[in-house]
Amino acid sequence: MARLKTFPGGLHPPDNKAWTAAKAIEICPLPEELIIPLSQHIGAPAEACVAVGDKVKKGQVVGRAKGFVSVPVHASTSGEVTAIEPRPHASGRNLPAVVIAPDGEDEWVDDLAAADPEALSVEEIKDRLRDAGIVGMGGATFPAHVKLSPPGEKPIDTLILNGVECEPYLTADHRLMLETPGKVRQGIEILRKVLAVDNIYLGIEANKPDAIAQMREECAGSDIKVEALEVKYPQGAEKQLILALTGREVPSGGLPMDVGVVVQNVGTAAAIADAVTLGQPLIERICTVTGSGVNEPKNLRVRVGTPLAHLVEQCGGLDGEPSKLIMGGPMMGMAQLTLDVPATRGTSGLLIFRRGDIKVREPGPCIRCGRCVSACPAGLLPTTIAAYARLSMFDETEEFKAMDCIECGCCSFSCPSLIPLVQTLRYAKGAILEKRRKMQ
Amino acid sequence: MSDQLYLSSSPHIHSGETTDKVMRAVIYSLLPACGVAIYFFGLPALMLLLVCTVGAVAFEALCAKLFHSKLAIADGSAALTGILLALNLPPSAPWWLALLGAAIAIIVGKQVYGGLGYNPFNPALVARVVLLISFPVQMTSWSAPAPLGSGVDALTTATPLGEWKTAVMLTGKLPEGMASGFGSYFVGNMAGCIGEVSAIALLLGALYLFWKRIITWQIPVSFIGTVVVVGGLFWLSDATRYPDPLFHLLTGGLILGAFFMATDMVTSPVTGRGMLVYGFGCGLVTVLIRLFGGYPEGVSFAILLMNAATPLIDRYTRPRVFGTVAEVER
Amino acid sequence: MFAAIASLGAIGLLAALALGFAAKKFAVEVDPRELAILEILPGANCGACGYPGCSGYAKMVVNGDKIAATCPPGGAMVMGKIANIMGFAPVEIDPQVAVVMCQGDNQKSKEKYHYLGLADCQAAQKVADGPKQCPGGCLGLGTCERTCPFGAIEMTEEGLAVISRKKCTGCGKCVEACPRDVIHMTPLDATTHVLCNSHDRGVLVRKYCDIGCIACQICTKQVPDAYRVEDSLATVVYEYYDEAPEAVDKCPTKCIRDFTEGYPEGSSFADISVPVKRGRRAA
Amino acid sequence: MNLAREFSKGIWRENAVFRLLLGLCPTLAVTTSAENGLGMGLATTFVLICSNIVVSLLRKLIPAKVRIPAFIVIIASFVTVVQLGMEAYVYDLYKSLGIFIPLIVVNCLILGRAEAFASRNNPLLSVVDGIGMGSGFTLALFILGAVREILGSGTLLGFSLFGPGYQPFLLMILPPGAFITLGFLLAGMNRIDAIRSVTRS
Repeated sequence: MARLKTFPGGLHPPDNKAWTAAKAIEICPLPEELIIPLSQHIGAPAEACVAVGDKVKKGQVVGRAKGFVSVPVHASTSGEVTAIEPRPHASGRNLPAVVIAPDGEDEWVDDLAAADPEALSVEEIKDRLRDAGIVGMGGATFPAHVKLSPPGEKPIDTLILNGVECEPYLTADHRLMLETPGKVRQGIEILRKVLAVDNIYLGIEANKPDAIAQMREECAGSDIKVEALEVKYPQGAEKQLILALTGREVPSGGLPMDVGVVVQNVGTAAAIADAVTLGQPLIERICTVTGSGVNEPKNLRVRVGTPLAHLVEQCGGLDGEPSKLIMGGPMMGMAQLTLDVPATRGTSGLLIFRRGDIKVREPGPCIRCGRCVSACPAGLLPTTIAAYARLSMFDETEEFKAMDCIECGCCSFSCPSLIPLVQTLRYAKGAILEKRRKMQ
Repeated sequence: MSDQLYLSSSPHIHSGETTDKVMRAVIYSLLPACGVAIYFFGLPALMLLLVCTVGAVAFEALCAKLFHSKLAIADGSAALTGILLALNLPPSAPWWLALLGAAIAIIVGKQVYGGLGYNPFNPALVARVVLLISFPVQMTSWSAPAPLGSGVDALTTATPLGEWKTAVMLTGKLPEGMASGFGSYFVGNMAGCIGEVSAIALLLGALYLFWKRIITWQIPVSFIGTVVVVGGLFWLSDATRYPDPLFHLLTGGLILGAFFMATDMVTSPVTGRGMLVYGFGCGLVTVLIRLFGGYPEGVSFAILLMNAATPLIDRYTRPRVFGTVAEVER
Repeated sequence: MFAAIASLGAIGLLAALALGFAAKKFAVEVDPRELAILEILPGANCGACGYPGCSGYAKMVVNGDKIAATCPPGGAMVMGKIANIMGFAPVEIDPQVAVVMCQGDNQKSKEKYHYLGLADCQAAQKVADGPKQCPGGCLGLGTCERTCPFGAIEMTEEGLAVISRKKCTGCGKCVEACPRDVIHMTPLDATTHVLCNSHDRGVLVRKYCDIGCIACQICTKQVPDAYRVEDSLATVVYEYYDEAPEAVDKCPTKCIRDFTEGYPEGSSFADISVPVKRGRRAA
Repeated sequence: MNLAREFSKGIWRENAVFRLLLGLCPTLAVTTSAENGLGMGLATTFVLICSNIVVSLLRKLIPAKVRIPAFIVIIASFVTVVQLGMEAYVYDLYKSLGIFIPLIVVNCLILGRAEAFASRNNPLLSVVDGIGMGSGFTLALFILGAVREILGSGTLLGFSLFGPGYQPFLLMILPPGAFITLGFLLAGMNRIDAIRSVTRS
């Protein structure tokens, strides 16, 4: 057998996907209250355009986009707006959100415009994507219409669909590809049209043979190359995925479009299919609820705005006392303060660790074992950069290319001295950006 | 509820590999060598092991108290240093030598630099070399192995390398019958430091370290490879004067040094390429000292010299940063 | 004897000629005032003047037609000397010191969550806005301590920054470094402060801190001039600081502290006499 | 009193070896025994005192721009005197100190005192400064030499201390021993200072 494609560096955290990999997606019932944050994407937050007491329908815009790098947010069921106020948000702060009390009817807005993607122009498709609030669903939540509008001097010749899902525990994309391969395929064809490319890859980690088989079958006869990739974290990181599939290396400080590539998550592709063909905005997504602190781990189809506590309830409640709540995967997700936080468009998973699973140990001195160096997919010297950062020598951290850190977490994961390397690098990156801002 | 929760920046999981586990694994890997040492050299070896280990831990604790730093003997690094030092002493070394060595290793070799992770030189080797220079008589009087129960009294003899060196110094020729006895060298039936005599016990430990992924192949392979190749070249050039590569390999502290001392994480380079360069340097200096230096054995000096070069090697073997054309030179 | 004198004399003569030639040929003009000023300056290169280091400041003073910025660490004495050298009128400066407006150490103030990670306030602040329930309280991870170029800040055993009024020069570096804006610059003469930085309502403050300002207004009623309560937090109006001590005993949460009688040795306000370094900042 | 302060600073507060780290070349090289250390220290002290006097007397005559060459000439003259004197009266010591006697010329301590003190102060103060600095230097070299001799040879000033059973710690009389001893003495001195500053405050 030929060696599977991959990238240098990286490591193999225990994936723990077996808990949910075989569980079919269940539809999460309506909660008592939906909290729809106005900031669910990278870029300017949306602006509320409904008032308290208004009746809204499913799919209705409740927050208008502000600026180009921004998308509207929509009601994810029909009901009444009960409040527009700061609510707990995944960032750990209280941020403005539109709170909706569902009426149980779950009635779509009237003006959903189904369309045939073949008949639409590229610009019409992009408008639909923006209006539907499509953002990258792998976790970065970057507005899709922006990503699909590269500047003219950066020609795009390759489209990559990211079905890698290298984060441990998560199986949302896996189930999506398994259960609705047609939607993914449809989304790919729309993306093909928008970008006018014929060189299309779909990368899936080799630990999902059923999904690979399913997608190969779906794409049989087309020129879409469904590739099995070596199981290694962070295989799904954009730059690492591009290198593995195309052999191209995104230059330091550059973006995928610099090498003529656009990467989209398979979940995004499915959402694009719904948005363009049915006119449905992005109001729900698949989310893996898992971890030792959940009684019955599941894959759920979740409406945007559903409080995390409601998801846990659907999964048989908490198993024991939780000690850590993580939105997203364990390597790059964000720790949460409370289960009152709502799921958003980027919530690919909810991971709960039970008390006792988190061991608290003091970091020790670096013993220069080099594990972070060999694990770093960006080719950095994390321990050296962190040492400089602790001494506030940020010029040196910049020289050692701290800005090329992709924050994948491999260094912290592997550090035997338990030094919070990624956090230190992130800190250094913040300081470098601050310095650059001051220079201008 | 939230005040009971832990929050941190990502990642939220860890490999579980910790410094004390690494140290413990290295200690386990040395147990076969310790066992063979006690078997061949009897109670003196046991005494050396005990004095060095207990001494190193005690001095570590003393330093922690003096410097008001956190007591870190639980990480096992001090005990490891003690064991490595003991394995680097001749069986006839007196107890005070071992104790002094432990003090030098921990205080001069490690704590004055700031403790674990900050020492530029391998502490056990610092101690060995200081002792070797200061007490040449005690450090180079070797007793032949007297296996437990053999009833043989310890006999003073020379190490194979020493024997060779003396012969070459005196006659310019290899001693008679030197090529024999490799089998007993392999199990450890020869004169030498208590830990360096048994290649098979050391290799067993090294295998364990590879299996545990504590050490990688680069340093041992390039170190031993260089010694074999360079030593072999000299042998080919004049087989009557220079010993053959197998002799280089099995005698002296090469195997102990290449697998356990040179691979010390703190004092060796962090990148794979750097490790290759470092191992090559160690090997080259070892052969040069063995063949042309004043001392019969050069492994310790070679490793210490390359320890000093480690920051330099690290600087010039930085990994290529993703997305950059060439490595960044400073 | 003669040979010794002659040879030494001849060599001396030759060398003297070479030196004389070099001194004429390679002479470099340096404004002696710049060096003189540099000698007076504290030399901490703290940047509080807004120029890159002390030499940058000295250059500015010598090249400018007036002193455009003051040197806060140097204080009135240094400014007076500089004015003397330059022949300018002395620049008036108000001596200031930094004060940590918080007494909520980890005994008195409640945690929001257990923080794991880099022991640095700025890094901790990025994890859900810091591990303290109080949004303005001192996080106690010592970023200011590491930033202070004069070693004037120490962390107490209980995790609170304490600024020595003796060592503080008012450079303001810590104010910049603190992610929660707990450290304020205050006039050196002012000896009474409301040591709280929480703008939350009193009910909330009571829940998470034993020693926070609950904006009960008692102090303003007592001495209307000297206190102002704004946005649920009382502050001393420093123009009237001499009246402020009258309200100290009336404060129900004891968050107003007065040290007219003198400050505790070596520290600013906290009730801790000898600050002890914590071991866990090793990382 | 001023004179007493100028004298005592050289012993502890501004000790040339342990505080200013000046004149390290002879400090490290010749202190293999207490006797060598003492001899070197006294020779240096003599040169230091003499050069301080002369520099101080001539301080108003020497132009600022050529003061360094002038100082060197003065110092070199006295060093040559010392060298000839030692060769005549203490030949054994002269031999064991070897090249390091002429090297006193470039001892930073002497040039440093000429530049920093003698060229700015009157002859009386300069003499006191020279005696103080020289005593501090001599003391430091003696201690360093004594420690190294005791550990490295088991003797002090040639007298055996531990009897014939003592195993000499050879490293201490080799060059690395000088660095290690100096390091520990420096650390000890800092430690004493730290304890004194704590008890004072």
